[in-house]
Amino acid sequence: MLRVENLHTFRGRIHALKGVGIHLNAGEIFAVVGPNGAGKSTLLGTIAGLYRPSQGRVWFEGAEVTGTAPEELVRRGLALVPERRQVFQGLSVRDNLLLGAYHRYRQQRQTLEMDIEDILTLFPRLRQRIGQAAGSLSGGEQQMLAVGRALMARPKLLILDEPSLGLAPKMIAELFEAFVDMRKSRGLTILLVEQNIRAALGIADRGLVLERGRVKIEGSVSELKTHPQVEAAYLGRYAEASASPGGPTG
Amino acid sequence: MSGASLLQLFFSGLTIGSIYALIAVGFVVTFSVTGILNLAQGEFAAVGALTAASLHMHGAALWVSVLAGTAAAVLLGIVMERAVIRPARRIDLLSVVIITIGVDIVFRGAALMIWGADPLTLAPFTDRPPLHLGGATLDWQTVWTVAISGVFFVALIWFFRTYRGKAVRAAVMNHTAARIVGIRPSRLSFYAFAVSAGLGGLAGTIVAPITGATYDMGLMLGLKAFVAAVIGGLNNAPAAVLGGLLVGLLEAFTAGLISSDYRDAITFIVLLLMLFVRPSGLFGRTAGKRV
Amino acid sequence: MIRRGPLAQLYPPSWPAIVTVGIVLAVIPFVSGPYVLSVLIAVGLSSIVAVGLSLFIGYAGQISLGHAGFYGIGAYTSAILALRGVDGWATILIGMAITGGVAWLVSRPTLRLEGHYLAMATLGLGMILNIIMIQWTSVTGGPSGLTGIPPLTVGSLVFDADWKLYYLIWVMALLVIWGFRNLVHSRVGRALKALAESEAAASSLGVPTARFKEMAFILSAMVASLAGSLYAFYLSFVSPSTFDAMASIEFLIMAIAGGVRSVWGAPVGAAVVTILSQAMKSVVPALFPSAGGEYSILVFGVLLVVILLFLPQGIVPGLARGVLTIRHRWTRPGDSGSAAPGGEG
Amino acid sequence: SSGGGQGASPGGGAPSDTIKIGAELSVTGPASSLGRPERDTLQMVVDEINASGGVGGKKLQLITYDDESNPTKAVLNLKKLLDQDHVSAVIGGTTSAISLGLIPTIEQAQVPFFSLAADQRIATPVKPWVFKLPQGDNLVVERILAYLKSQNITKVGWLSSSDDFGQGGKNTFEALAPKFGIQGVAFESYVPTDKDMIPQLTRIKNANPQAVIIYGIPPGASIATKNFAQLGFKVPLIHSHGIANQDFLTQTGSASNGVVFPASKLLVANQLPDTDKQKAVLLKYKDDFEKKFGYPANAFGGHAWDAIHIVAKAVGAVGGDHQKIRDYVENNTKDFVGCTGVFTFNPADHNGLTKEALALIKVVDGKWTLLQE
Amino acid sequence: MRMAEPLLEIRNLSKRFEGVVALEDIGFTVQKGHISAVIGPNGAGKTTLFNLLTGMVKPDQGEVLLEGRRIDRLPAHAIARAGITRTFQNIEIFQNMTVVENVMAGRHLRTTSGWLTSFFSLPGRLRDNRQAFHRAMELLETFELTDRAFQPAGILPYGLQRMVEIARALAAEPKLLLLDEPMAGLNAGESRKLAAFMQEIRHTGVTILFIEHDMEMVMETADDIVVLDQGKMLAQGPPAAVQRDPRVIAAYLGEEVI
Ligand SMILES: Nc1ncnc2c1ncn2[C@@H]1O[C@H](COP(=O)(O)OP(=O)(O)OP(=O)(O)O)[C@@H](O)[C@H]1O
Ligand SMILES: Nc1ncnc2c1ncn2[C@@H]1O[C@H](COP(=O)(O)OP(=O)(O)OP(=O)(O)O)[C@@H](O)[C@H]1O
Ligand SMILES: [Mg+2]
Ligand SMILES: [Mg+2]
Repeated sequence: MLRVENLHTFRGRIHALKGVGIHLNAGEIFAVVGPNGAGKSTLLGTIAGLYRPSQGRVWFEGAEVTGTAPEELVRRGLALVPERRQVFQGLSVRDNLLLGAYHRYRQQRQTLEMDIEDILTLFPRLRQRIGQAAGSLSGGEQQMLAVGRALMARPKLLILDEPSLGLAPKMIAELFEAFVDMRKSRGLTILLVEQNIRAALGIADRGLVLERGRVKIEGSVSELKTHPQVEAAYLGRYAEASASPGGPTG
Repeated sequence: MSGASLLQLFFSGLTIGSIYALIAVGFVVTFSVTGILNLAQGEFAAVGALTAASLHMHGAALWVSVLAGTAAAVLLGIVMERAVIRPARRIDLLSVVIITIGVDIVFRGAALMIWGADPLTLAPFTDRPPLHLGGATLDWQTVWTVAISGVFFVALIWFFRTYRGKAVRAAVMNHTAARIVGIRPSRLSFYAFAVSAGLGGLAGTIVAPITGATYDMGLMLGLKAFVAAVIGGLNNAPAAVLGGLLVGLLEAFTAGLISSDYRDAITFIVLLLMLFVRPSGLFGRTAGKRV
Repeated sequence: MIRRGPLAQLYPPSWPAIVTVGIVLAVIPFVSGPYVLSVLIAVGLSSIVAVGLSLFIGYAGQISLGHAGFYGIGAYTSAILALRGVDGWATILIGMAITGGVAWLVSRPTLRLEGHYLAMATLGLGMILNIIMIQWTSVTGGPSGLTGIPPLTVGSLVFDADWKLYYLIWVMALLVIWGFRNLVHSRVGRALKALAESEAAASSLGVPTARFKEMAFILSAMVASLAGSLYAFYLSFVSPSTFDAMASIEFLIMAIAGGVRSVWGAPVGAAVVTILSQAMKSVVPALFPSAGGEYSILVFGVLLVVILLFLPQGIVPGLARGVLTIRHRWTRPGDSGSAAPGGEG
Repeated sequence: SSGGGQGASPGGGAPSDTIKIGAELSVTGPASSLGRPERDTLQMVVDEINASGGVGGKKLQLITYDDESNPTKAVLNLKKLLDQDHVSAVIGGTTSAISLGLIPTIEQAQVPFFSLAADQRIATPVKPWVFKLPQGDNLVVERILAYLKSQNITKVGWLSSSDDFGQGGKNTFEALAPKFGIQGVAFESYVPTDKDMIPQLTRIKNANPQAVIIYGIPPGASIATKNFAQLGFKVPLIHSHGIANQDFLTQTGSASNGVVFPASKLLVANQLPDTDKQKAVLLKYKDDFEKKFGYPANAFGGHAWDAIHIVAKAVGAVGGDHQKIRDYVENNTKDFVGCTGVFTFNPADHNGLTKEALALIKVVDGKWTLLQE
Repeated sequence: MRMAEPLLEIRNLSKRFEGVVALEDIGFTVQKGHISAVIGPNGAGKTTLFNLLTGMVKPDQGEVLLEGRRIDRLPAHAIARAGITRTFQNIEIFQNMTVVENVMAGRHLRTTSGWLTSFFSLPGRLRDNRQAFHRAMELLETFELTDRAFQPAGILPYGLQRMVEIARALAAEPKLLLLDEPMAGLNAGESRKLAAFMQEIRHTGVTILFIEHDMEMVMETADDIVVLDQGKMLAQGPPAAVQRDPRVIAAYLGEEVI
């Protein structure tokens, strides 16, 4: 489904990814974890086409998509829930959801109402806020909207950057359950970055630990869960070593 | 002042207001799609007017001249988008505004070189004596101007309610988010410049019979239209039409009733007072932002 | 190399650059003719206005399309009063006081506005001021202005020759630049930058955002007024078209082309814009003998676009970054992909 | 003082067989419809003179700078002409505001200056180094007032542009009208870039004047004329010399029929009686200019024509020295027949025109027609 | 210091937005020296409560008292001066300023140099710069951000931006520190470290009120918990009691308590 090889990405002068490879099978849930600044968001952004890699390649469903723009990738079935939600602040909740289906609006206009209904069932909170400007929603509500909007694209591969961020515990449980359901019912493939490692490893099949732009550990969830370094890693914080070479001297 | 005089002032305000409105709409179209305040907007009007007028003076039929004027502006809009706006995509909006001022200077210089400094004239669209209504006279060209801005008013209300219209608004609210849902902002930007340049060009050809066509006509029109667009609330194209009319009417009534010397000052004071009462434009809504 | 502490690295002292520029400028009259001086005087005057603008735009995050109006208040106050026999220096101070007062009066309602609304409001303010200059004929001389403004004097020193005004104007300009640099690198500067980025966060830290914006506005207006007064004494003539909306826009171009997030951006922008548009007048006809003034304008427009496309942050930050990048390459040869962290020296 | 002490001594750098003349004009910006014909005329005349062997064995070199109608840039241009180009004389100052702005520098540098702008204050009081070519507002306004008086009109409405041109007219009108027993019943103004003057004219109409004077240049003056017709005004419409431009006729069409205004004779050169001294000069200039540049000659170009010829004559006689040129022009310009009029300068008069410099013109069926008084 | 002294007192606080009732009749106190938590489902009104406390939004009704003094009508900057600073759920960092300048900006209230002093570089300017810089560097050191000090804050990863915001709010030496979801975007190890740090802050005499969805951390860190739901107070009390409250479980925690 998705194959990433030797990906290098710069964010400004910072070498954020230093040769990352991932392999995702269809219908799999794959978790990426790692400390702040490990490059997780950069990895997802590079796959989704937001950042251009300096080196390395990405294949999606057998075709190479390295450097393809996000607006193209979503047409091929790849949807991203970005870091910081990025909802359309001035538009209503409903319009945000509708625009999630932008690329299939012309062909599948009839099904949109149904899909919105599904999302409102998953997030009842959004139903109460349906006409409100997205920018005035609470943080958690915006997070729900960002996830809902990505689902509206009916993707084959859903890429989530910290979907649990700002959600209440009950909501997290429900959302992650829904992911599992969707994988079952629609064969949705999910690539997930999470800080809520327990929740993530709870639903994932496989995963990897990213540190300082490199893959530290990779394997099945059971392997990861029992890996001594994972336990250790998430008890302490890592100092940043990938600091800008152009930064302060001295 | 008599009723007829007041009506006359009203017509005058309507004429000038719809001219502002047409150009203001062009401002709003590019702004609400790309977030860029294109200060070269007024020049599209100048180019449209000059092209149409010079063709017409060389014997082309009126409608051909008007179409050609509009087309010339569209072409220029497209060239500007490709050559300048697209490369400037990643840079600070304030710098882009200054870049558009640079483009404005280039357009104006080029127009001066091509058409010279003297005003050109274009025949009125309907060559008939003015209408007489309630003791006041109404020029046919005014009827055209008002009608065309009316058409745009309705069309824009309609467009921004459609799904595409919302996508267009979304694109400027959040570029990244727009791309990840599949909106192609660069394509929108292209169309936006083509359309707003066309609007400006058309506006120029409509104005030309009233005011003549000069290479520097875009400057003042652009500034006034900018004011109209802002008063309407920049993001709201139909409101820009209303903003244009408001500015035009204010100018006419101030000049006619209070003082022509201080007309612009008084107009501005009234507009500013309105802004102070409604800081996000007369018809603008505060963007749904909070902390 | 001077060994600098980390704070000095964040806020390098302003005097070395000021002194260097000052020395260079001090020497110029000895090696050049009066034309160069008059161009540099124009640069100096614009620099003062543009520096104030860049504080208001680049640091406080606001926008003004009306500063030519304040420039004009200074110029007209000096012209009107000096013609009535008031001491020149007093007229400068009175001009600044009046300008400060006007700016203060309008700032309350105006600065509540954001972005384009503020742009429009300040545009309107500038135009209103300009209309007053045009229409209040009995005082301002109307559209053709006032002439015969007596020169500034200090004791027996009369500022009547270009070179004297040149020194006076640049001393003022450097003083203003020095002051604004101090301001930017201070508690006040941090507060301004903070409110520019997030008013909510700035106020949550105790910054009275409205008052700081007002102060930045008033201060930038007052230095514009200072420049205006000096202008009046330099040309001994004022007329309204010098202070119209286009002039405001030109100041804006200078500030932004130079780089609003750098205090040196303003003088560099003023210099580049002024010198470019002057140079065009000789260069373009020399290259294309048949070309008229139209071409100069056109070429100027093209250059402006090109400069900003390639140095979108403005000339000074753009070049500074360029220098950094080159130095970076120089000191660290090889692939930047090497994982070796750390710093030099 | 001698020109030599100025450092701007002519002939210093340049080869001694050319003499440099500076032109500081508003080729672009709001005043460009004045500045362009001025520039073109100057170049044309200089080329002619040089083609026919120059003056006094010397070629003229014209150096033109555009001030974009901006007074500050104008001063910079002037300094450049003086300091870098070392010109022997300066022609320019397209608008009154700019001319007035240049004068302090001119006086200080002591270089002969030939202003192309109309404002009275340029040449009154007389400044040693400043000469002025166009008719002053006083001549124009006096001519209008005399005409109105002859028509027994006492109450007039006034509309002028809010720039130096309109303002100059208005000031002069207010000063002179009482002498002719004429009273202004409404004073209105418009911004030169305005697109519609109906509000102003409506106010004027409500004041019931017996005639209306519009003092401005196209396109504003044209729009006002059209609005005047549109409002169904039945009183005479008087304009200033500001409309003496073919564009005015094209833009106003039938709306300008009946308009009366005083202007340079250039417009009606071919209708002048053969006894008119200027006729030959005007016809030649008009012909040459229109052939060369393909657009109609106008009075502004005419002022430039006069200026450069006066300068050329002086240079031919005394060479490139500032002081000598000035003295020569002041004392030896007698009955010089130019486009604007017949000039006679003397130490008390640096404009040197009489009211014969103006013709009263009426628009009849879309054509300029000389009004016989 | 007596521990049972109320620092902050909230009475009958209500706020609605165009028909949406965000908060209704909220009243509770925060004890001096405590770490208190506000929890509740999404959209319960927690952030709105913080916005009211810090003057970003004005209440429709009700009173807020800090050390017995009413602050609910004060403008935001005056509330900060009174002693409350905060962080933001959606991170309001000064992106184009360097990290250290962000924290120095937090010293605004602890420094005094004004416009004239700054413009003419009177002695106060440099003294304030030095003082703010040293304090900021100290704070960055505690947050292990020293190596990022001279980078623009905007390029920091999400999690570190949170830390910069906390350091910035702390730099003002508030009496009451409000943290809106400080652990969002941190993993368990990072959260734990932050929790430990919050304890340290408390011992320096700063009272903390924080919003958090990470129950494990809340239970471990907080002395008191206030639960909001749909704008109303659902429960208040020590962690153990709140955790067992069936209404809290139903509305917020869900069946399987994480
Ligand atoms: N706009 C930017 N410019 C320069 N560098 C950046 C930018 N954004 C991020 N970085 C750097 O890239 C590196 C990786 O950041 P990234 O956001 O991918 O981390 P992350 O793993 O998602 O962290 P977090 O868990 O905090 O979200 C960091 O060192 C960060 O400082
Ligand atoms: N400016 C506003 N306009 C309209 N509604 C608003 C506004 N601010 C908040 N709300 C609404 O008030 C409710 C409470 O919002 P608040 O941000 O306080 O929730 P919260 O408890 O912080 O939620 P979360 O845990 O998701 O951050 C939400 O439903 C929100 O939509
Ligand atoms: Mg991240
Ligand atoms: Mg919240």
